[in-house]
Amino acid sequence: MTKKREMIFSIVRAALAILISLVVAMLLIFISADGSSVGEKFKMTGEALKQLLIGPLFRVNANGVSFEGKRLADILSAMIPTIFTGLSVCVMFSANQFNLGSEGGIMLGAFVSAVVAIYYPMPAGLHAVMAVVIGGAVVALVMLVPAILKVKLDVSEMVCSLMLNYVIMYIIKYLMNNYYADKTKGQIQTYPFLNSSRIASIVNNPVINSAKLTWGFVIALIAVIITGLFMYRSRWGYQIRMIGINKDFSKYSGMKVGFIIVISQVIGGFLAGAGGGIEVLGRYNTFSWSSLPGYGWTGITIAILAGNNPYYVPLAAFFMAYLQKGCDMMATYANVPMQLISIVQAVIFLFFAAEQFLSKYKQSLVVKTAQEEIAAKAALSKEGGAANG
Amino acid sequence: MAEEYVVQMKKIEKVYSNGVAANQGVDFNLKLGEIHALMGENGAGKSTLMKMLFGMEQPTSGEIVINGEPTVLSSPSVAISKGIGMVHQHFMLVPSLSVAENMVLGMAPRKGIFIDKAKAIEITKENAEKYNLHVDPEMRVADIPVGMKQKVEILKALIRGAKILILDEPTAVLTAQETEELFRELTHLKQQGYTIVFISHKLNEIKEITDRITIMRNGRSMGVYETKDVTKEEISRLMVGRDVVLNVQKDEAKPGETILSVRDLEYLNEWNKKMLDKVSFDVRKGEILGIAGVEGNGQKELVDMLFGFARPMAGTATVEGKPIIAKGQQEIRELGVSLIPEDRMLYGIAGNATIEENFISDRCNAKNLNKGPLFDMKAIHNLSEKLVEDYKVLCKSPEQQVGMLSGGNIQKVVVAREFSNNPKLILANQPTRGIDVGATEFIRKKLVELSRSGIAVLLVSADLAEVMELSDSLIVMHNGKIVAYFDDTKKLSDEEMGEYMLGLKEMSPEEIRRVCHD
Amino acid sequence: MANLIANMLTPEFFFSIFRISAPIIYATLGAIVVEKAGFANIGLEGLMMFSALFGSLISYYTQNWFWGFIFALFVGVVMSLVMGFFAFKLKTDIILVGIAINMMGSGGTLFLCKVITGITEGNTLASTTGLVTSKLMIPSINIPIISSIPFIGRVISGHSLLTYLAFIFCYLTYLMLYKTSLGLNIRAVGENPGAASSVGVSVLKIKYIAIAFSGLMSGFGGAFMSMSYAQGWSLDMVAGRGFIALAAQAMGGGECFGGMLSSILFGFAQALGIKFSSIGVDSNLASPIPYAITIISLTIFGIVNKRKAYKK
Amino acid sequence: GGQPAVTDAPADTAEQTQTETAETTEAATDSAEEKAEATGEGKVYNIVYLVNGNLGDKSFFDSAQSGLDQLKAEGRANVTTIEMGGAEEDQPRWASTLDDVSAEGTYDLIICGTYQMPDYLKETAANYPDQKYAIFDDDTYSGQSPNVVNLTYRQNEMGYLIGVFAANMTADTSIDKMNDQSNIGFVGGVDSPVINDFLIGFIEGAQSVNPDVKVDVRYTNDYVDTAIAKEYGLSMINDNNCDIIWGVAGNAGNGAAEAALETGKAWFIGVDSDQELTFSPDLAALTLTSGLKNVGNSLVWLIDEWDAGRTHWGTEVNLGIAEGGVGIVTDKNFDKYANDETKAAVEKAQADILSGAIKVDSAIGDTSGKVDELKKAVQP
Ligand SMILES: Nc1ncnc2c1ncn2[C@@H]1O[C@H](COP(=O)(O)OP(=O)(O)OP(=O)(O)O)[C@@H](O)[C@H]1O
Ligand SMILES: Nc1ncnc2c1ncn2[C@@H]1O[C@H](COP(=O)(O)OP(=O)(O)OP(=O)(O)O)[C@@H](O)[C@H]1O
Ligand SMILES: [Mg+2]
Ligand SMILES: [Mg+2]
Repeated sequence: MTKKREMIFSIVRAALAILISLVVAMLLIFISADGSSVGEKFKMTGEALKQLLIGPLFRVNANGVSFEGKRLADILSAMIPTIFTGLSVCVMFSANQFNLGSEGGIMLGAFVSAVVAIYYPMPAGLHAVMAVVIGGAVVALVMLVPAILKVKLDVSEMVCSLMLNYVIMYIIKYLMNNYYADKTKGQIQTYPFLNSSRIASIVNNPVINSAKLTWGFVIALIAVIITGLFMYRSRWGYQIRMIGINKDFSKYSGMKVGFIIVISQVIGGFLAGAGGGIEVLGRYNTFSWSSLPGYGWTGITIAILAGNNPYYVPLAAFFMAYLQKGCDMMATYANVPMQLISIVQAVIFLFFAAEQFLSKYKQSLVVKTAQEEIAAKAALSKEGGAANG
Repeated sequence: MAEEYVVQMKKIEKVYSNGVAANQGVDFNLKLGEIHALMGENGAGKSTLMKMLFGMEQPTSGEIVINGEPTVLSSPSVAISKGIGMVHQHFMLVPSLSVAENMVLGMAPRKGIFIDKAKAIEITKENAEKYNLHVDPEMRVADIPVGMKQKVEILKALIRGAKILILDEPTAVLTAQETEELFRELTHLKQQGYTIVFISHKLNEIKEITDRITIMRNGRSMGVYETKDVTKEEISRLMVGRDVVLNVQKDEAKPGETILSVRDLEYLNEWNKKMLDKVSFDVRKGEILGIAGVEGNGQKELVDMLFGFARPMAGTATVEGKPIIAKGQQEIRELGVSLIPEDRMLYGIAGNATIEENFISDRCNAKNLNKGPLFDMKAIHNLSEKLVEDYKVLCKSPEQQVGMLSGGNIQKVVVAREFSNNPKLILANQPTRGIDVGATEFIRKKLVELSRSGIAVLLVSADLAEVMELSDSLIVMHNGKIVAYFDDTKKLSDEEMGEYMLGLKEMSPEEIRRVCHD
Repeated sequence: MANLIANMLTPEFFFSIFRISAPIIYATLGAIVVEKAGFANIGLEGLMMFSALFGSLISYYTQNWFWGFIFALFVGVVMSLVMGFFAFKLKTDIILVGIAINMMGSGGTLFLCKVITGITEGNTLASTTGLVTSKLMIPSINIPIISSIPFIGRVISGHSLLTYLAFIFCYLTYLMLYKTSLGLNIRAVGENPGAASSVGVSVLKIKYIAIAFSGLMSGFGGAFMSMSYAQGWSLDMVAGRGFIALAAQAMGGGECFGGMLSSILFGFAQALGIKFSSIGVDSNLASPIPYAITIISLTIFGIVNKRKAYKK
Repeated sequence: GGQPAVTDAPADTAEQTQTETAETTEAATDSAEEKAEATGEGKVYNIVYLVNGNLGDKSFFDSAQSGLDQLKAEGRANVTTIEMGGAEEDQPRWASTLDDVSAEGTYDLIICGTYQMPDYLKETAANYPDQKYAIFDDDTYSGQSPNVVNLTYRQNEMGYLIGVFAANMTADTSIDKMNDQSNIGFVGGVDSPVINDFLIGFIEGAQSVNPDVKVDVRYTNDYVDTAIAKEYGLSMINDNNCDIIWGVAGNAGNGAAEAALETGKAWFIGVDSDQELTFSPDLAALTLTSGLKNVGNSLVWLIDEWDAGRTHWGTEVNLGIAEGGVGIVTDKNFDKYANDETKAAVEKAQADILSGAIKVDSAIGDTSGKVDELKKAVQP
């Protein structure tokens, strides 16, 4: 297919996928809307739709529609942890390692960074960097467990990392309860981070500040570029991808397969851990997560939507964050119950990620292009023949 | 006129979802009771055409008429119900299941709600008897030799009542004897009124067994011929579009010092069968040492051993004096060893990666391809463009996915990589298996060229003609042992070789010892 | 410590192992069959949530546990077929489908519960615990003669019907996989779909059957959770058992018997954790025991397998 | 009053204001203009309630909602409730939703709750100084934001009453299921200061009746795994002979009630709302009483006060037994099963707390490790 046709198809497909899922979503909203008359229900559904689609960026009310920088900041800031887990999953899945440890990884990274941020004073700036790096490094080390077990003993990394998530969570809870909790507080939380470790906001406006759009976002984008270069322009990343495609081939080619598999998970762990550190140091004053945060699963979704390509991760993360914000807006302004949102979200990305969706249309485009090519070739050879003769 | 054809495929077009137009207006007919050859270069669209006849792929346009009735073959089960059976180019067997289970898959005999295993075995035995294709019903498919696998495939089709049998390169993996046996059976089937489509790249076979030939090139039919009316040379020209040299010209070898030295290798497989029995030989600079033998006599194990995929129980192997046993592939490659693997899809390529990425897999750490922490993309592009050109890889661009190339072009990618990394020793295991005459010619020429430039080549091939023609000297393996050594292949006859290969004759240890040049 | 051992040598302890294992066994069987068919279903957790909810709701509406139970199975199967539709028909990544179903299984079930009870009860309920009484629970069964054997009787007899069924299903699933033509087809499709389709087996159909089977098993597991283990459905009550099943599947080498043993090992570890808490051990230390044991035993199996392979 | 404050609204009295911490009372003296706007019966308040979790917990989120529902039904307020989810991943949304509704500027009052919210609230409240906020069940930054009122509840006092009650009941072997040992159980959600605040009162109350009482303490580690709570309940009953279990673990706590039902050897005590009313009949039948945390009432009270021209912005209102912020259910099963002695003991405990004769320790802000010591001391 030509590049142009391919692009048109992608756009049409995405638009239709979203349209269908919106219809399904609106149907659900319509059914559950507690208006008394059908007309009222319609109105509420329309309101919900408006909030879902443009609410994430615009304030919609009686006074009309106005752009809200704060909401954009919210969306961008929500992308910070998911870009990191998305990248983490990209690297590991590229090596065909279904390591689900980003979930525990981001929690552990957050915790370790928090401990560094609270107990080890350092000069401002350096402190944040060290906290995040140490957080990432610890998770990288922990990821050695599934990685080495996989390489040496052929233990399923998926199962091992899944179990490891729970072990990490409980150990953190234990440590928090017994050693790190600030007992003067009602919930289990640490003492506040030292100021030197905080990650500053990009925009200095008190309202937008509360969105916590920190320099972490810029770091996340830099991480995208570095990971992209790493995966597509460096020999390590190349080997990771080749191993993911065909392990036997890689071994035969002389790659140190076991080592690279370990490396991929260590890097995945580092990214998740660093993401955790950046998230807590940027967004919170204390560490208070008491269960797995869910960013790991979102990361998997993002990596799959991005086709394991780091460069597409920010796009996928934006899509997820926008969707999330739209759903929040529905909950806030359109009275749509918050739990419906998980259904709406699931439906939307199910369709969005459906590969075969509109396959017939795609095939017809493919055929058309191929036929055009053949015709063009035939014409060319005829011309050539005429010229020769 | 329509009546005399059991199958008519009219103006068949097939565009795959990746945009490859594999068939472009192909017409193909089968007469009742004939053996019909389908020939063409790798990627000409033979398998594609047959897959559509078997309902595995759907034509983009065109019509299929079976026994005079226009038919839509929407799935293999429809094709099976129309009496069509297919033996695929690559095995379609479930390795962990037994022969009998594979045989009855999808139509298992039952006792109550359970499978009647005894009945399945009985059915298998009966049919094996009936068609004279001997298989062991209770063995796991993973454990049986390739020859038997091929028989299982053919029986599978016959058991399902196929009257039209499509055989996609069935002889690619068979020994001469097995091929003979198969041909006898095919002739037998033909006499019983079966119609057979026979795909092969081996011209001798085509001439020997088929009645008519359809030749394909570039997704189009180049016409239908009575086999007896066309010569091998004409067929080749029709397929390739130019004259093909069927015999490789080569100069006298001038062997230099020993590169690979193997001494007393012994190996037991998982089932404690002795696969290598005190194997010793040397390969010298500038010579091609061939290993002949019926497949399954230790050749695969030997190559595995030399490339670090398995460890011997005893014995040594050195390259220029440095041991390679129990070394990793990377270290072995660093010593200057290249391997053309037997199974190109499994080891030779990463199918979803680009051609370019497949070219650099063995040298991704090389200094000249890296600039600091990153690849030197320009150097890589240059390398791959050069290789595509030198090795005549038919592709749109080096950025194309390797997996979408046809078999022959995939093999060229492998060969290009393995030949271009300055090897001292090339292990070539079945380098031309299942690829067309054009590509075969090209690869053989390259191999000779390299050896004459001073590279040691160890050639393993099940194709007797190939080993005899290419090798400067030759050993024969039987039951894991070297049973003969010939320092000159010119005077050899096929019959003599056959006797050694089947273990009917064996040279004395002293005579064999001559292959060790120390 | 003495206390701990005394507490462990009670019939209740062994009884509890079976009870804890039962829902995991069901999910594990589901995981095993889809694995044999060549893919992974990480949505077992969500499927169980749906079955748990509807089992408990329908038993309340019909005032009959049996119909609730049947409906739980039905919902499990229907939801799994929806998963299949996306995964096989629309080719959405199967992992993503699993994640989606888990998302719905969490918030979505709560939404459904609120909407449905809002319609039928007049006020929205966030759990069904207030609706179901013990007579709507799946009954327990006292086995006549065995129950009178001193210690063993109290371990083996008196379990929920579904606990016994869990173990029976281990055997039935094994029979299905290895003795019936359906099982043969499932294994063939999982190992070499090309081979299966080339002999006319519909790969698509077999995959649907496999995922529906996992839905059925999730139905049993979900019904167990809300109609036997707990009295009624509440948010996130499956609490990771669907994931544990994936571990049990791997630990058991993908076979029914091994999966069953792994589930029991997991049940044992959890029961042990509970006993630890009875002598005052911090539950945050006791809770990860089952997960850690899974990793450790996977490691041990890995070493054993390696040894075996090496010997050869 | 001497009677236990049960479900009756927390009082029609102005007494409550006395409980405000002295140093912050000045914050209540707002500008005259604002006061004029704030006062006046008949005003319909625009209220938004942000739930950083899900409704349906049968606990304080629901309790708050019921209070707001009451206001709505009485035509005194328009109420919008937004559920924001309780997972870690939802936390960013808590902050942004809080911001969003504040920016909207159309609400008279924004209500949120729990110890998880103060950080966000502090920041937002500073950004929107004209917006009024109420946060319940949290005292982290009490008095620090002039536009926020903190509503807190002395669950330790409530725990004390439950402890007194349970220790008396378990000693009375004439009651069905009660064994001759004085072992009682506590299933907590997570090992956190708030939950331990219930616990510390519970233990101290029980010890006041019987110094040798044993309290088996377990935590489910989340608020959702009913099955694990049931296993804990079964273990308490079977291993440690507990005959009364207090479930303080949200929905999961019900598992303990089911354990009691299944074994037929123990009773259950509910928490936060009257669980005898929300349980199915068979579970309700073995629920002896419930400890109440009347968040809803406190919100109604807040509006009453506002109507009356008394505002509490910038202060903490701490609601104990005296104010009806917490209490114990004394009708139904309590009345049916408790003997006169027990009833008298509970009543006396209540009176003593009210009079200040008994001072119940708190786990919140306790850094001395008292809770752990106590737990060890009563470990069966
Ligand atoms: N599933 C597929 N998807 C996309 N392209 C394909 C597919 N199968 C084959 N092709 C392409 O279609 C063309 C024809 O392939 P086909 O396998 O029919 O050739 P062939 O004549 O059988 O070659 P060979 O002799 O190497 O087997 C080739 O270019 C091949 O790359
Ligand atoms: N308890 C079990 N759980 C899981 N898989 C099993 C179990 N027992 C056997 N198997 C596997 O099932 C397959 C078939 O087992 P089966 O017992 O039917 O073999 P068999 O009795 O040797 O066969 P046959 O009856 O043909 O001789 C084997 O691959 C075996 O490894
Ligand atoms: Mg082919
Ligand atoms: Mg007692």
